[in-house]
Amino acid sequence: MAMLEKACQKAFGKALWVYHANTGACNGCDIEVINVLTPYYDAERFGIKLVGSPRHADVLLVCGPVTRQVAPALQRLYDATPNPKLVFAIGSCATGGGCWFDTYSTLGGADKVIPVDFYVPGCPPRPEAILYGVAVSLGLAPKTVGAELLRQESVEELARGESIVGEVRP
Amino acid sequence: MTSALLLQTCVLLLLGGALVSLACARNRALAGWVSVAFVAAACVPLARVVVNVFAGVAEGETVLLALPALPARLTVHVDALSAFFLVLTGVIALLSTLFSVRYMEHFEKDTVAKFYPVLLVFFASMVALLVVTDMLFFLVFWELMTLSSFFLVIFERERKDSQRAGLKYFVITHAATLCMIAGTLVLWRQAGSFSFAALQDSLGVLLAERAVVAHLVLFLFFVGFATKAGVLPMGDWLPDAHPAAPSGVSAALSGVLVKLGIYGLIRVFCSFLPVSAASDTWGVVLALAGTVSLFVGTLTALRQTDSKRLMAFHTIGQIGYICLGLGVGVACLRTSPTIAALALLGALFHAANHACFKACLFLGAGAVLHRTGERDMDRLGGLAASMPVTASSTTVAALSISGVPPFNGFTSKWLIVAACILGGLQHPLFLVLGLVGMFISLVTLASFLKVLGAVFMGARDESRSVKEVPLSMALPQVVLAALCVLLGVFPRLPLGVLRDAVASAVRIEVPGADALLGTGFGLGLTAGGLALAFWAPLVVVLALALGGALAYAIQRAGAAKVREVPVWTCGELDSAAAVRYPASSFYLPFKHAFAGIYPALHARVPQFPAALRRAFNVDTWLYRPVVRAVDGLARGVSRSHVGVPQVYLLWIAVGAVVVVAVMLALTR
Amino acid sequence: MRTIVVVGLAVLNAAIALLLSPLLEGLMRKLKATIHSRIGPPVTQPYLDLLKLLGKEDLRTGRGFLYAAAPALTLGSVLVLATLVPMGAAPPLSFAGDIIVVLYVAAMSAVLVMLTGFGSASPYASVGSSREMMTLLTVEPVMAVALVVGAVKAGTLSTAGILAWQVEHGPSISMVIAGVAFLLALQAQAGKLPFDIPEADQEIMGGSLIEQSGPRLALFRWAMWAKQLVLAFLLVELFVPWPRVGILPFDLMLALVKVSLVLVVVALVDVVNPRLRIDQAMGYYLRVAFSSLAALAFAVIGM
Amino acid sequence: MLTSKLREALICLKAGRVTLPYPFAPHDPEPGFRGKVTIDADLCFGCGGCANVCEAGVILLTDSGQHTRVLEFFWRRCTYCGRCQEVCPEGAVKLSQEFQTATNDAADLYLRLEVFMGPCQRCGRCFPPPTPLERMKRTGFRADGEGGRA
Amino acid sequence: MAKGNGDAERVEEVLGERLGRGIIAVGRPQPDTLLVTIEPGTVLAATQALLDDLGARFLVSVGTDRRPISGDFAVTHLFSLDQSHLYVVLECPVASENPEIDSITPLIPGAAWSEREIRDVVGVSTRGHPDPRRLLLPDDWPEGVYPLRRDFPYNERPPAAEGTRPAWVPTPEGASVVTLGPFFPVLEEPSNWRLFVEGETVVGCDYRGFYNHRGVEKLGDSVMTYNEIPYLAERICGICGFIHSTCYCQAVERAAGIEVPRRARYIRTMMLELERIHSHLLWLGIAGHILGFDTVLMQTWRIREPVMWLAEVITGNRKSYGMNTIGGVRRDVTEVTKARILEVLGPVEKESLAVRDAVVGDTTLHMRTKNVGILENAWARQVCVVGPPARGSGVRIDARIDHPYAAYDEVVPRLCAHDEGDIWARVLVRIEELLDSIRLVREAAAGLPDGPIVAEITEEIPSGRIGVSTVEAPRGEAVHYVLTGGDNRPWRWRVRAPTYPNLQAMPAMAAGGNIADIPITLGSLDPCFSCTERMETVDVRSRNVRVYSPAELLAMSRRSGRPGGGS
Repeated sequence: MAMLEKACQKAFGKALWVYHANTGACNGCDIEVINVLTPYYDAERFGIKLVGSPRHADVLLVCGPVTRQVAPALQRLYDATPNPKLVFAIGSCATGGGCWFDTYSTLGGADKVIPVDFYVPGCPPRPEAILYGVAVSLGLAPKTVGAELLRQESVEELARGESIVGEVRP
Repeated sequence: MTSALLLQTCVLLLLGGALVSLACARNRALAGWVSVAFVAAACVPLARVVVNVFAGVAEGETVLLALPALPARLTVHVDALSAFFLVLTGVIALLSTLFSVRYMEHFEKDTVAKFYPVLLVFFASMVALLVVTDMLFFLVFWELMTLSSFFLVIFERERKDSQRAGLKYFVITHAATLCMIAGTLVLWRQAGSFSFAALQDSLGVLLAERAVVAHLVLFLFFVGFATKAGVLPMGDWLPDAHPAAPSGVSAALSGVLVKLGIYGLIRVFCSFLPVSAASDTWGVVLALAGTVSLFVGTLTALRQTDSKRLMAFHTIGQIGYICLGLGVGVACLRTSPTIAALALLGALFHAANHACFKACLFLGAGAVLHRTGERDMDRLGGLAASMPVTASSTTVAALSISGVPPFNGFTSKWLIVAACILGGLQHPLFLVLGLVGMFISLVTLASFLKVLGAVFMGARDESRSVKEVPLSMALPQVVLAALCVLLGVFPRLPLGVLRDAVASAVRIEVPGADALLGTGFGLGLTAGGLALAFWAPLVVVLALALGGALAYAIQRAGAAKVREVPVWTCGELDSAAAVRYPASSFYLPFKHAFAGIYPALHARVPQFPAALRRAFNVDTWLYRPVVRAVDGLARGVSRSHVGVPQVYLLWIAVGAVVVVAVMLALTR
Repeated sequence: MRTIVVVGLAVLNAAIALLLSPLLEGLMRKLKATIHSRIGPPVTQPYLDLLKLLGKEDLRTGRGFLYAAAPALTLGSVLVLATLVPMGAAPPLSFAGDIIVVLYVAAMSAVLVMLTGFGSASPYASVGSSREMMTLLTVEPVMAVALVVGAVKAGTLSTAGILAWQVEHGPSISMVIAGVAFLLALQAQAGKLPFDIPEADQEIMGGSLIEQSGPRLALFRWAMWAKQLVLAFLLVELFVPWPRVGILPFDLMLALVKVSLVLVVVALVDVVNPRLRIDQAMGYYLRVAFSSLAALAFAVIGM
Repeated sequence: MLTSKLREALICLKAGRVTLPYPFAPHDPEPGFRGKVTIDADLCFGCGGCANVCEAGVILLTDSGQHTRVLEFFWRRCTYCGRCQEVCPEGAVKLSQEFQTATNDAADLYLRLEVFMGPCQRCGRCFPPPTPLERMKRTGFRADGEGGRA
Repeated sequence: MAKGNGDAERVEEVLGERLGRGIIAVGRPQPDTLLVTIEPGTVLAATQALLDDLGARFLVSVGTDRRPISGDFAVTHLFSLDQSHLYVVLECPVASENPEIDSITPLIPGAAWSEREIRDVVGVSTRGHPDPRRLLLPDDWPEGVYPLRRDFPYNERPPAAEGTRPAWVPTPEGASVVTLGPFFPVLEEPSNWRLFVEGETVVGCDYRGFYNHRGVEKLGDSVMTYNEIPYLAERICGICGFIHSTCYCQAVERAAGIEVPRRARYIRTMMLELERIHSHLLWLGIAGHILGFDTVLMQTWRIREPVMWLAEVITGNRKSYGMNTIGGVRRDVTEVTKARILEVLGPVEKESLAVRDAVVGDTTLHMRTKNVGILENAWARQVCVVGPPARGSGVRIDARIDHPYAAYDEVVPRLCAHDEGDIWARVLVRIEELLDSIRLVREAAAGLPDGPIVAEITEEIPSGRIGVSTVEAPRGEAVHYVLTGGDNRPWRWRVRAPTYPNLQAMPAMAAGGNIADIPITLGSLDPCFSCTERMETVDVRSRNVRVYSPAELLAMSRRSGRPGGGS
């Protein structure tokens, strides 16, 4: 029985059913999300498929800045999705609010309302970038970005011969 | 004790109960419980009679009263067929009376003085007419039954629809009775006696000598009984009358009263009618009439949103099934007795099953009406949580009537459809009728899924707090639902009994139960050594249990957690009342396709001069004297003024004379 | 001994329905993907889907025993159906149910799905269940006519009897027509386009099953796949059972190949059609039902 | 109708399977693609032009101490318009070809550059010391010009 | 525009007759634009005259807060005289004490939303409006707070009002509600349709949209300059971004009298048409998807994908090209890219033709699309529907022909129209346009003139000028209205996306239909909620930067980093 349970958990990553939620996006990301399912990119290779009801979903794809009007609905959507679930923020708006991150009628990125598991920046992200995000979430690919801390040498450091330019925190 | 004595006890108990309940009608509950007690008591001798019959204790006819002038004799004889219908009557009478005790509470304005006594008289008349073997007395009791049921239908006489329903019922059934009287008179002239045996012989003679008249007589009987049974087009009274009556009565009307029409049809077409080419023809007529009513009745039922009206239309449909089985049986009597026996078996079994599930459904609808005051299913929803017992028993009954295996409705439909298809090997017409039967069984399913979906499931209306009905109302439903399951899963026993009933009704040799139904624990129809059809409910239930258990094990394999959540409405919240899918919305495209199938007549209730109305006021000439006589009950008597049917009665009387004259002229 | 054989065969049939149905669904998806010019999911994807769903949370909006037990009963009823249908051999439980029982048991799973839909109190589910019912109303008669044709030909309602008759007598006009009608009905029974109206993800978001999640959804889906497999078996075994050598493994393999072909046809029709509206679908199936009455007429005159 | 279905099938079959092998094989963007922002720390002299034109307000400028200007790129909300690259006089800010930027941690989408600089006292304009020697010479200038450069 | 001149005089004449002294002033900011300032009391008479006597078509209404300049509000109604290639701008000053004006919705049903929006965002209410419910602010937005008034900071988020409920239309008796959205699978964007259904039949519907309202305009209010807004405009819509940025740039260019080089105009034309190609292919796929016909989705998107790659080659991004700038375009189309364009278009055209041939005979598709979602010609005119929905109903308008812009005076499009008004007609219109667009791109590429790609802007853009620009998006005609201000920013920028009027036609198309037909009916409008629900715009951040030539701009922009604004 425990073995079966484990198998069920293992299967999670191999059959991600996706619910696509536009929370105020401009359509760019939404179209690219659909594009990922089309022949050239074919996300269904990885068992990913688009579903119509949040009850069937394993993954919420959130596109767009969360507008004030849509925020309660997004919260309800999150609650309506069975655990375990992943939330992907697709595009710059969902990851960080885009160019409307601080306007009166948006709340910013998706993580202002619900917990986000993966961020896929881009405006809009290329279909490849979305696929890459999926690959990262499935552990098929390592993430390549990290916070970068760059610094020009100061006089003192120059004098000491130290330089930390270009260090990347993984 | 002899059967006759037992039956007299039974009837007297019922009549006594009527008087006692009238006497204590002031106390509603007391009157109710008294009635229940008397009905229960009456059931004891009744049960004894039935047991005797099925145990094979042979008894001859007993003469209780003779009218030598006519000559007519009040003879009593219980054969297996009568016994079967007595069982139905007893069970339904007891349960519907029990249900009515608390149910009558919500008719605050109306006195029960015009309810329990009439109800008990109604039961008594049914018992009586089932056991007499003399046509004159049969007709007398028939009329008594019709009248008493008429008063039950117009119980709520202030309501316009009750008035109209009562009027329609009165007119149509009396016209039917008239037909029966006319037919009887013709045969009586030939036989010189009203006894069944004599009439049977005279019909045979008539058929040989004057076939036209014989067929006319058969037609009159057919119209007469089919009207009572609710076969369309004569059964048009039914969808109005059943909903109008209090729910307990609806159950009795639908469970038993209409079955007596079937009883009559069986008596006429299986016992009276000799097995001949004529029986082949009349079999086809019966089957066609049955198919028409099941087709039209059920499809019309699908369009109803009033729960009781819906069920009334289904009564028409289900009677259609019985009639179809009967017809196939009668038609096959000559050519293939086995199939005929199977078809008749199916018809009778369906009659029994229909009594169970339809009574249960009416009681369920009554329970909902009692608690919510609503019959309009558009306004109901989500009651399963607050009325679990009613919901469960209604679900069982609904699945039964829809023919979902392994409930009882499926078994009888299976018998009828199998008989149709097997009979269809000789009469290809029956193939089509059988297919129609299968299709309509789906329509029934659709219709009752609507009832379940709209009334018990769906969005709960939080604004209305609804409680489950009290035990005395829940118990009858549970008993009937349990019967639905038991009869479905263990069909051998009832079918064995029914074989005797069939054997006693038909004039051919009926094979034994094993030869008909196979020797296994299920049903295996065989004919001439060839296995024809199989249905073993126990095996299927067992397999379903195993399969379901396996499936449940799979379901739990991932140890999923359960969480209760609100309904997903795309992210916005909406009130339950707004998003509820009302009954009228179900299957609209399909309903549109059959919209014109049941023509709606918009007849106005005619108005009559006040004087006439007063003259024919039932309350004045029937109740008030009686009620006055029994101390101080007059106050409770309603002051309503329905008089319309009585005028029709007059017309009918005139018409009857004319028809009889014509008949006599014809037979000369 | 006979009991053991019967039980053994019944278990075999149920196992085939249970274990092979996701594979065939996977094949259909692969085919669909190929038509779509893409790679598509692996053929084992349905198994993964089911496994995943079994491990997910079970969200419920309805209450009551029937609602709770509906998924298990649905799958159970399909397993029962599997034992009533021939798969390479005579149907193991043919003594327990004839074609009428087969038809009604086949409808049972649909009934449970509809009840679940109504029970979940969602307007979309109600619309879906309502559509499901309407589809059933017009599709079941087609299946009924097709099977009754067999009954008329063989003179018995027993599935085993019809199978034996058909094996013995070879093809006939009426059975061919009936088989085609049954194939058309299969399209809707399998819930494939253009008749996936009751589910219609783009209109009512999954219809009756919109509120079902996790293991419940898995069971319903599984039941649906199993049902389409079982009905395909019924089609190939009753209408095209030849050649028949009488050796179970061989006959079973052959039947499986035929079933795959039937499902390929179903998938092909699925992929080149838009969804019809419910009234159009009903009209279509009514026409099919009436046309298939021709098969009945042929059968009656012995063709 | 049937010919129509056949035609549809033909379109499908003619196309064959077109799925790209990505992510198992790279699928690079076209040259000129605007990807993740990069900055050449050595070239930047902290003029803040990029911050001024950034429509999404990605770039935050703060002066810390006397000769450190901090440029923070909160590029999680970057719209990849390329204006920063366009206005950068030194070509320090560039949009790379990199698009594989998915991550599980929003903090990864952050770039911080500490520019060592000295503002001109007269015009208030920042300029970088061209050579290390010059830089050493120019310490001591303060960033207190107009415009409230924080 | 000689013809325009004559007609402008006629308009002046007619209005003069009808209004008499109601006319305050008449101006001609551009040769094809007539600016008429009238007394607010005569707005109904003026509208009536424009509609009846001149056959004008309503575009949009704009509410402007002019209190800091002239102490009043302005309500501006824009009209187009398509035959005369003339815009008529009807400006009504509204006193600031009691901001109220007569509603023109009774005359023009299509003005309903515009006027509701004006009430919402600047607080000028309309007398006699048949449906004065809130349109675009969130449900919990407090009453009396008007985000587009000048004194409202762009980033203020007022606390939620208590106990607010969405203003829904009451449910008709006997009907139940089926909600579509805000999250609904085929609505790629959030919007809330409440369908009133009896069974499967839709007896009515109610729309609560503007879930996508992001405050585009007000954002500009504090952050944007003339030259930044194109990037913002682009993000009004991810599919037709280039259309919006072009439309905005044209409006500013027209207001400022900037002459755009011909090469830039040709490049804009090519991009616009490429966008139409990918948008129409996209729509065809989505329409197939809505009908469950995923093969159509897969195949059309497969055909479309090379166009997206092409966009990446030309502009550096698949969408949100970042190509436009005031006065021209940022990137040139080289000979190499031109060759690439032609190379891609070949197969696209071939396959589109194949798809057309296959789809046109597909009777199952006809069953779902013919005689479904019918938009009557008369009603289409009344609610001022634009684009393929209009042309599918026999309204022969096309901004590319009626108000030629970019290079459409030389690369002339074909007007594709059908009269049936059903979904199938819209499908045909789009397929024909798709094929026509391929021709246009080829012609534009062939005729691409030499020269600069961006105009040198030497003077500051004067304030107080108006510019009206229309661009034919794949979805229909987009309208941008710009009122220039000081400080290197527009005072008011109003965007009317094509979906804005088209959606208003939806209830009429839905009523009496089937639930199953609703998604495809809605889909056949090719709705773009994000466009619709933008929110006008603009004022600039507080710092004073004039518009100069790109070089100067570059220099200026280096002056300072923007403080604050962290995440």
